[in-house]
Amino acid sequence: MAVRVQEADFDVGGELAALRAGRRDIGAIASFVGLVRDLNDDARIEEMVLEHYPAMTRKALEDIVEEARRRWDILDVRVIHRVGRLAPGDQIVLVAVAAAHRREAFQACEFIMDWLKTQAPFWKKERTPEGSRWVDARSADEEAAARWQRK
Amino acid sequence: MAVRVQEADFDVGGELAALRAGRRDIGAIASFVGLVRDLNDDARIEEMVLEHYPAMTRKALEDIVEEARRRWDILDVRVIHRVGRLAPGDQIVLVAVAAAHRREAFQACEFIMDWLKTQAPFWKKERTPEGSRWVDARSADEEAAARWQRK
Amino acid sequence: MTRVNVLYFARLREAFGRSSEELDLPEDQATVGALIGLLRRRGEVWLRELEGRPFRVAVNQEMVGLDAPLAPGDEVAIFPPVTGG
Amino acid sequence: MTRVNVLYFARLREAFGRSSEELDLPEDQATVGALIGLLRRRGEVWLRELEGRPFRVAVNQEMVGLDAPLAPGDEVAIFPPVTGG
Repeated sequence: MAVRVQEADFDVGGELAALRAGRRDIGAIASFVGLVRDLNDDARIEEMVLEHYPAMTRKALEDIVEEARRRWDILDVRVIHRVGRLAPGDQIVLVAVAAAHRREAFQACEFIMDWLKTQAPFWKKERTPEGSRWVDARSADEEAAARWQRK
Repeated sequence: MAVRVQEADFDVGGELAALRAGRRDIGAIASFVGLVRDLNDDARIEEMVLEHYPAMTRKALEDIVEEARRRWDILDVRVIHRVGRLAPGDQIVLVAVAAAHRREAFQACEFIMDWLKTQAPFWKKERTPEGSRWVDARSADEEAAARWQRK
Repeated sequence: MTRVNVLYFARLREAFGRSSEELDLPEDQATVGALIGLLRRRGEVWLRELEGRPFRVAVNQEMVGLDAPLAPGDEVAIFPPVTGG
Repeated sequence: MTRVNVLYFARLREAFGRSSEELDLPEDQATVGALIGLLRRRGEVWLRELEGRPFRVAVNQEMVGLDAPLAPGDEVAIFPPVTGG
């Protein structure tokens, strides 16, 4: 499936290989992997827990992918988002977009990430040496998503 | 090494894993893979041969990576470009950029691809049922590179 | 009355000490805004979270604004701005 | 005289029937532009390729413009606009 939400880690190489398997019309694959950093807002991160809204998550991601397909001429998309407990260095999210040409692949991939950051129902809780805290939404993410508003 | 020019295929998953191995400061990896399409300018592509200027190629790619490092706060870069004979569906080029945040990773990755397309000494020759032909440079690639000219 | 199922996530789930509850709204005030007003009137943490800080609402798994209407059986989720990716 | 080593790549290599040659330029005309002028005066395919179509020049593996100076021993590469990636 194009969109998956799972606790397990994912294999980027395998996902990209599956995206282009048996096809010769793809000229470009742009992809993005988000990872847990060991430092956020000056605090050392020991662990991260990703909560989500199971009934909504897949649909929200599929809607974002559909919007990308409406806007750009792209051939295939893969979105995988992990939930549950993660450690620094762990992979969180994969977005991969296949297209005939690179510009469409890059644009759609960055669009999906920007919208996912503000539209998909995931919440991060970080454990630091000072205790656990919910991560606050960043205004920079709102601004990044607003770039894609249609004029 | 950050930059490689080779006849052999490359393993995207392995390259991305190497880029983040042992690190916990990377929050984002943006990557791009270019592939041989079986159709170009309405002609069926049977084979592609990539010629390059060996004494210049690596230096040209390293200069592009250096320029990206000057412009964005990025942590690591991998560029692999193949030369020699390729078939439709084959991988041509990989650009992967690791950064703390996604915007820098995306920007630097797209910048490196756009500059590579107009600055690195590679030339494609396609074999079609009507014979072989050198691929013409596209004005769209010049325009894409010009986007990054500093004001 | 319009009975809806209200869900809370993340910081709101912890602050309110519950992950869901059923609530009844008068039929002539069955909107997201009216529901939020009803919750704010509980005071304390409800007022702090739903008046002082940004939050988002989804009805039947679609993000909506405060003027969205509610129908019996709707699933209304209230949560902080999302932070995935 | 300024002796330089001239390399041709891709379509130019095939059109000119050679991948390299050594050429001498008068010292007071040792520029990329003067070298291109000398090649154009060979006529035929040289004129067609270097006057009618776009090309690029690198001196010692750096892309340069027509006004770039040449020194003895320089490696001058002439090639079509690049098409990698």
